[in-house]
Amino acid sequence: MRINGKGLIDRSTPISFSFDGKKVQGFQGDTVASAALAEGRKIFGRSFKYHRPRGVMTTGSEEPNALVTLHSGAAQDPNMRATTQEIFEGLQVRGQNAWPSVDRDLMGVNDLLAPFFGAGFYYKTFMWPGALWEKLWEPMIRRAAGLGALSGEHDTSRNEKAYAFCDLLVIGAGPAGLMAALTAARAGADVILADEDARLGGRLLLEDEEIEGKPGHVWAADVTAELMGMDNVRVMTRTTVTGAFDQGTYGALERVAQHVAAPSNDTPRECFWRIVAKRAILAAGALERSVAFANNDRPGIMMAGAVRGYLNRWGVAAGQKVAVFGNNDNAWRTARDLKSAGVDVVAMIDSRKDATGEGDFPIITGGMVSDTRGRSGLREITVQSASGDQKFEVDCLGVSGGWNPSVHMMCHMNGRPAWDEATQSFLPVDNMVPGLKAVGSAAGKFSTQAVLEDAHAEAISALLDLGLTSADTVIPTAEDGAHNIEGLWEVPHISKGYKRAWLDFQNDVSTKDVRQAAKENFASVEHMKRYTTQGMAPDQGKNSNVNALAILADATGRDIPTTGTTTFRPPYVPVSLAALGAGARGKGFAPERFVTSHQATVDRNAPMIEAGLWYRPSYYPRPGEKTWRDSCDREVNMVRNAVGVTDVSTLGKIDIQGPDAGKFLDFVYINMFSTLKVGRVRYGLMLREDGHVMDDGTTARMGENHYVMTTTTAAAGQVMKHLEFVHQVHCTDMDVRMISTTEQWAQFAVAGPKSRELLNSILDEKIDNESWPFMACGEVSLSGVNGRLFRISFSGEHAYEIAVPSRYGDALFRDLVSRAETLGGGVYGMEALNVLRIEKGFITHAEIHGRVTAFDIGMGRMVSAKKDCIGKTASQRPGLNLDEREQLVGLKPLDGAQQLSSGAHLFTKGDALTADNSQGYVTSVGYSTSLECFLGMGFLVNGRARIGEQIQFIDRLRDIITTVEVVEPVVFDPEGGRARG
Amino acid sequence: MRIKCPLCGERDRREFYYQGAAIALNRPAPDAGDEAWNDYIHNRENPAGRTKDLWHHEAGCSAWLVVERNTVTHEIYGVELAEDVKRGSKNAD
Amino acid sequence: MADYIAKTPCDGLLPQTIGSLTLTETAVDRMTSFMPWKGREKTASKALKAACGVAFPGPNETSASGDVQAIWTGRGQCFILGVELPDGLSAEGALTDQSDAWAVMSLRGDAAVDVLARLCPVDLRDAAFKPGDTVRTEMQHMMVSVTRMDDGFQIMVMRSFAKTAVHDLTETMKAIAARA
Amino acid sequence: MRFSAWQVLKEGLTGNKGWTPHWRSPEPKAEYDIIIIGGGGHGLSTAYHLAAKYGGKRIAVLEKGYIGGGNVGRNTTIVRANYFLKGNSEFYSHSLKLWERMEKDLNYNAMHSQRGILNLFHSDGQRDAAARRGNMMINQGDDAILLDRQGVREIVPYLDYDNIRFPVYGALYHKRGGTARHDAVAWGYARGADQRGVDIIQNCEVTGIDIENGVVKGVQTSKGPIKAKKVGMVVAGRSSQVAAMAGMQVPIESTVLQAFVTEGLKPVLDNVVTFGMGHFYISQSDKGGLVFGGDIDMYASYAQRGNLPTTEHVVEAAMTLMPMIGKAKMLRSWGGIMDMSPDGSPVIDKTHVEGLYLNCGWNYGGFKAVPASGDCFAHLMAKDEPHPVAAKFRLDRFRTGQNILDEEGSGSQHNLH
Repeated sequence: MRINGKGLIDRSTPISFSFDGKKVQGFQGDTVASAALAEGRKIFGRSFKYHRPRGVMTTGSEEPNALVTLHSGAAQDPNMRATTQEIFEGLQVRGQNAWPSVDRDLMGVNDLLAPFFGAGFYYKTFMWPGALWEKLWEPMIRRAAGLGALSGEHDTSRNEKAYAFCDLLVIGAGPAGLMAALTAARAGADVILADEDARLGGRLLLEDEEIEGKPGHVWAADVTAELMGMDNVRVMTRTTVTGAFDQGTYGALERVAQHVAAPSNDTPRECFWRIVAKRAILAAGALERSVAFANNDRPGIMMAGAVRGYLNRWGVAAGQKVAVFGNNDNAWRTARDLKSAGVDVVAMIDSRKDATGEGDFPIITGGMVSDTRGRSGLREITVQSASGDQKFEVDCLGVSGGWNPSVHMMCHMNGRPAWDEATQSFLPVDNMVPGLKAVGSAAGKFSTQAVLEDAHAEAISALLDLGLTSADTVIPTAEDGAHNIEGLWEVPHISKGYKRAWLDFQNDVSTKDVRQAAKENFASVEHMKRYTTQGMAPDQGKNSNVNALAILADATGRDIPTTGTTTFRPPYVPVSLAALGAGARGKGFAPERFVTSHQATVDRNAPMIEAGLWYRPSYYPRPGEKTWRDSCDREVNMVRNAVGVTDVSTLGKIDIQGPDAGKFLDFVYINMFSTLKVGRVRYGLMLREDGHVMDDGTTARMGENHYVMTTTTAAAGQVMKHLEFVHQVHCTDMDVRMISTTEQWAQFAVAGPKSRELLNSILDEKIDNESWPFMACGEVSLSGVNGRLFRISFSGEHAYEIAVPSRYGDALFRDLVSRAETLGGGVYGMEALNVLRIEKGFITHAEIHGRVTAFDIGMGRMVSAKKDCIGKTASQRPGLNLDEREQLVGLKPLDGAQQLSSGAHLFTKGDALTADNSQGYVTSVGYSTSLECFLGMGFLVNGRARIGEQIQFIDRLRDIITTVEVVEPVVFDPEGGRARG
Repeated sequence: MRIKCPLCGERDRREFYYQGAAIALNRPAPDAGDEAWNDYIHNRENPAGRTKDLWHHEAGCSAWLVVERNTVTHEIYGVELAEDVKRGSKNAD
Repeated sequence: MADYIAKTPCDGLLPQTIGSLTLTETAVDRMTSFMPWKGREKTASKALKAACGVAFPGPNETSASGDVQAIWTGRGQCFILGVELPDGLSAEGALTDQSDAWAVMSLRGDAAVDVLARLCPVDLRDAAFKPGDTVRTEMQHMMVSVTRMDDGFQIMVMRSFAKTAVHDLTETMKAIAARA
Repeated sequence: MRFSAWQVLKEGLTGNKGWTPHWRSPEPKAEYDIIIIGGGGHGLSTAYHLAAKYGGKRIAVLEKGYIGGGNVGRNTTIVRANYFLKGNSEFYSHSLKLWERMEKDLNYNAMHSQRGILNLFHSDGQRDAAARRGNMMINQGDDAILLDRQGVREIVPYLDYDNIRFPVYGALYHKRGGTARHDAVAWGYARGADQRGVDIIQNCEVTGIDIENGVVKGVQTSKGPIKAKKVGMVVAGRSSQVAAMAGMQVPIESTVLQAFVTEGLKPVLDNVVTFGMGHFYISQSDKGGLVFGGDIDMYASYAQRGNLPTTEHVVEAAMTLMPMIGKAKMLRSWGGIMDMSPDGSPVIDKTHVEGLYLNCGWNYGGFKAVPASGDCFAHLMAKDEPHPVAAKFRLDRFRTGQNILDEEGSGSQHNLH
């Protein structure tokens, strides 16, 4: 029911939306909860386990009950808080975890079985018969559990992430936050003020009180206006700071467009901020807690502060006959505010015998609500007091068990707050989070005047840390009432029958569950939590943890401080994964890298494969070719018989210069490079310090003090980092400089008997075998473009790699390919490249997969005895040099038509196919057009001594079971004459 | 987590690559024996508290850094260029 | 003989204007990395100044003279743009051609800083990052060099990342424009 | 008390007044035959197996805090036997078999659920590696199926098959893999051990290990000295500190592994899905929360909390792989201390001190190992010889280079895993 003249809503702007298909009429400034409450809605949700009807309980993001689903289709958004969701025209709201609706939920039958569903019941049953757990019981539990539902469709919303930096981050813009921000901003500090509400003011918007002689919300609006006008202040509304991380980093979620009816496609829905602050102030206020009494969860039972909050901010009376039940002075405000707004206050019930509040309504001191009635909405309460039990007809009950300072963020670094008897609450202690200080109600200050004074003082202290002096900021005068409280956690049961007093409304944890847990020796607070699921629901125990802790303390005969607390962990409020993972959907997860020939390759319809963020062509189909094998076989033949061209720019290239460059390379590679002649190229193998192979590649000596190293595509970054490490940590005395030139050069392999013929058609100076013998390198010129030419071969053919500055890459690639085609050759892809190298026994990272040594791949003798190098000592460990290690071999099927598969395992003939008997495995296979059969490479126990042996080749996953002969890794042109010719 | 690179200033952890304990600075001689090498490559003090480790400012200036910090609180006490540490003394600790 | 046509890294991708933001490519003719030899940092800087008028910039700094710009790009390293360095300079440090290795872009417009605040984890507030200041950092997992100009930001990513970088920048520009 | 549906029914009808402690809380005795340091999953499992299988008597488990408070209570609950290397393969195969009978053995429902695990692959090379691994699993007697893209699509239709950065080529499908209710595993073993006479002593911190002439004599604790003939250190997360009490330096670095859970959601994800290219794995708990994780935070830490770059990376992986997850909301994150060994595999071995045994180095895969780790460590402690399936988990493999168990091939050096 709306109360005329109350509330901060704009009654001139009506807005309608739907709740479970029914139209709701609200106003600008309403939330889903306030508008629906105004129209008399009682049930907002169903509880998790027993499907009990639940009403709205709070006004904030801590709301445990009023969780709803917004929108439908791909935009469907489950578990949204009705208490914070602003309404807009056409908004669709649906109740959840209920069938057919929250008002009439057939799952409510669960509640009847509650005696059997107590704490930890599932650990004790469903064990027999075993098969039924996964088939019957577990699916039943899974279907009943959960809250809202995902749509199952791809999320298509746009979200973003951002970084911000400031001197002072103020978290929360209630009286404390506003005061702190104002004090710091006036002193010139760079301030970020973040609040989860759309409007600043916090509790001032929910209370009827004055600051500086004007209504609190007016003071808040005035301060907001001043802050908004300052260049050094960034006000972030609808922004919840979610976590405190190391060195002053905070996470924050900004809801950018969730309150907008039709945002543009480019408008982000949410933005996840990383805010770096030199200092921070936590002004997050306090959250009111309930009291456990029988049936304290009926719709219509709310927090006392929420009842008056709905009245003062939204002009909504949550009931027509309202009672208030509390254990502290603050609760009385609700009765007074309601009364002055003309609402019937049935009773003010205070558990304290000596409570001294006044008001024009019936007052019961020393009384407690002990039971309630009303299945789908509160109808009656029972109050026990010295004068016996009294029953009152009410439709709303405001409850206040006191206030818990919002210390959550202070605990994000494992700090534990301390129990304070006076306020009956946990308060932050010093240095829980470096640089973060709690102020105001978050620090246990409960009068507005005390809050303002505390915030002002802490802001000045923060300014001192920042090296700033405060300008004159006068602390305004405000409400300064007492905040007396007497702990009350549970009203003793007096009525007979099976009745439960609820703690965690969301997870349906009652005081019985906590006591049972204690009885079963889940006496540690962490055990109790995990056994009962207390505090593990979406509110993470914000509403109930302290109460549950008090019950556990009582059940185990300890006091609250001894019993301890559980840990609060980030995020403070749930954060959508779309926001946290913004930008990653689709291709955004990792950058894409493109070579200069990419477009030309795409133009030729080559399927692309991914290689270390790069895209490389798999094969280049030609008309009439039906399978990739057709294309691959043709490309292999082309290289073997004419000339092929392929882009090898993705291989890492590192420019290494300096007087000590050769010496440096000697220390990095197992073999010698200082002895390499200028104008020559050498194959090198580098190890990790643990003695296993890191990477391989060729390194060219371009000048006396100038080398160009190539790495594999996958390891380029790792090798660069490694070289920097070796230089900066082990070889600081060496005068050597290095920089990646991978991107500077577009580099193409030109391979095949006609490779020189092709090159001579484009080089400004012709080459021959004398000027460019095998493994020669140097500078060349092509139509005036300076390039580099390396005579190296990964195919076993007479071959070169030619490099030009990348700006010419596209042009040169197209030219090379068309010239190759006129010579009967053409472009080839990774499939053909793979076959060519398998025929030659050349390794890739399929073979040097991290577990192999130089010994394993037959390069043990390359380790130079003349010098130390990275990994040398570790590679000499006895276990890395045993004959029984798996060694690199070639594999050839006995049956020429037999297909081989990579991933197969090898077994000695006659051995049973058990894991124990496995003799090795297959790393690479390809179809050799030259030998007209499949070839494989793999690792075999003592393989080098077993050349010629027939062994079992077993791929049970793909049902390829055959016999192969162990051969040398190189099977094509073993003498290497073709590359030298 | 933020690390103050001596060259670039304070930067987000995401710009850095982590290598491990700063024992890596003290590479034994090739003939130091298998215990020395086993200690160098594998065995670690792994303190719960103050430690020194090696980081690489990979997305920044490419410097290798020795970071002195606390493994329990994540407080950072100081950051030096690894090459300066290496030149300054034989031992990193 | 063929006539090889040069292509810039952002060929076909830029310029783009979104709202009041513009992203353009800066064509680079010559860009050379210069890394002074061990112990020659001071003489190298003098020699550089003598050769092309700019001193070796300190960390996070640039130096400029006419069309020549020196951008600090990392430990003991700077890039010299806009001039061909004399070979003789190699006596003072390692020279490596980087002219084709980077995509160089300029982002201009009032909200340019907001665009970068969504992509780079560094403090780019006016007070912390003035015209002429430079940083090496990352942009959506790509290594990047960002330099503040008088009227915007110069952004360099490695050439092969050009398409991704342009995509990330323009998508962010759209989101910023939509918020305005 | 024996747990059963009847018991739950009976108690339900009589006000749930008859439940008794799942384990006792005894004061420590002056002397035990065997002391297990560490009341986590592995320690409790060790004590259970010693008492239930190897005839151990007079056994105590000493726990610094509350039992199950370490990694067994903060992980992503995945149970699998899908290893490639000899040494690992037989061990995890054994462990999975123990999982399959655990609930019967313990009379405790740990909600072990063989929902199936799909390890996705994204290139031909990764398919080959998956096949190599799958063949080993089959050779070991476990199950594996190599699915192609369409096969994956039929089981997990909600992945992004059209626009993902790393296209799904297929998956290695391990049907017997799944999840379990992590806390219940610790509690079940604790109850089982307690029923067999093991003293579980909580809030009892070991502060020293008494060694005389190279022989272990007992331990010093916050509750006083306790004598023992044999002492087992099972304190992954604190291995370096406890081993140091015996003068040992172990090949362990401690790092943070974060895990995450969303708010409860109606069933949407039936299997466990792992996305190697993105370091991401996910399942849905029986309560409806999506439980997921990724790579370690990559720095030495005992803080039991992580930082945003890793969190964001994990969620970015989720968004590229399964964008339908976008509207799920992260409810809680937490961090465990990972006992990282150089090669990514554990140590179950004797030490240089007679009667002192070491169980450590579980990296980020200790949960699924809980049953076999306990069985094998109990075997070693009871018989002084390694259990056949854990014979390769030797401490000296790093010194000798023999049987290094680098499953991922990322190197047998720290911080490469």
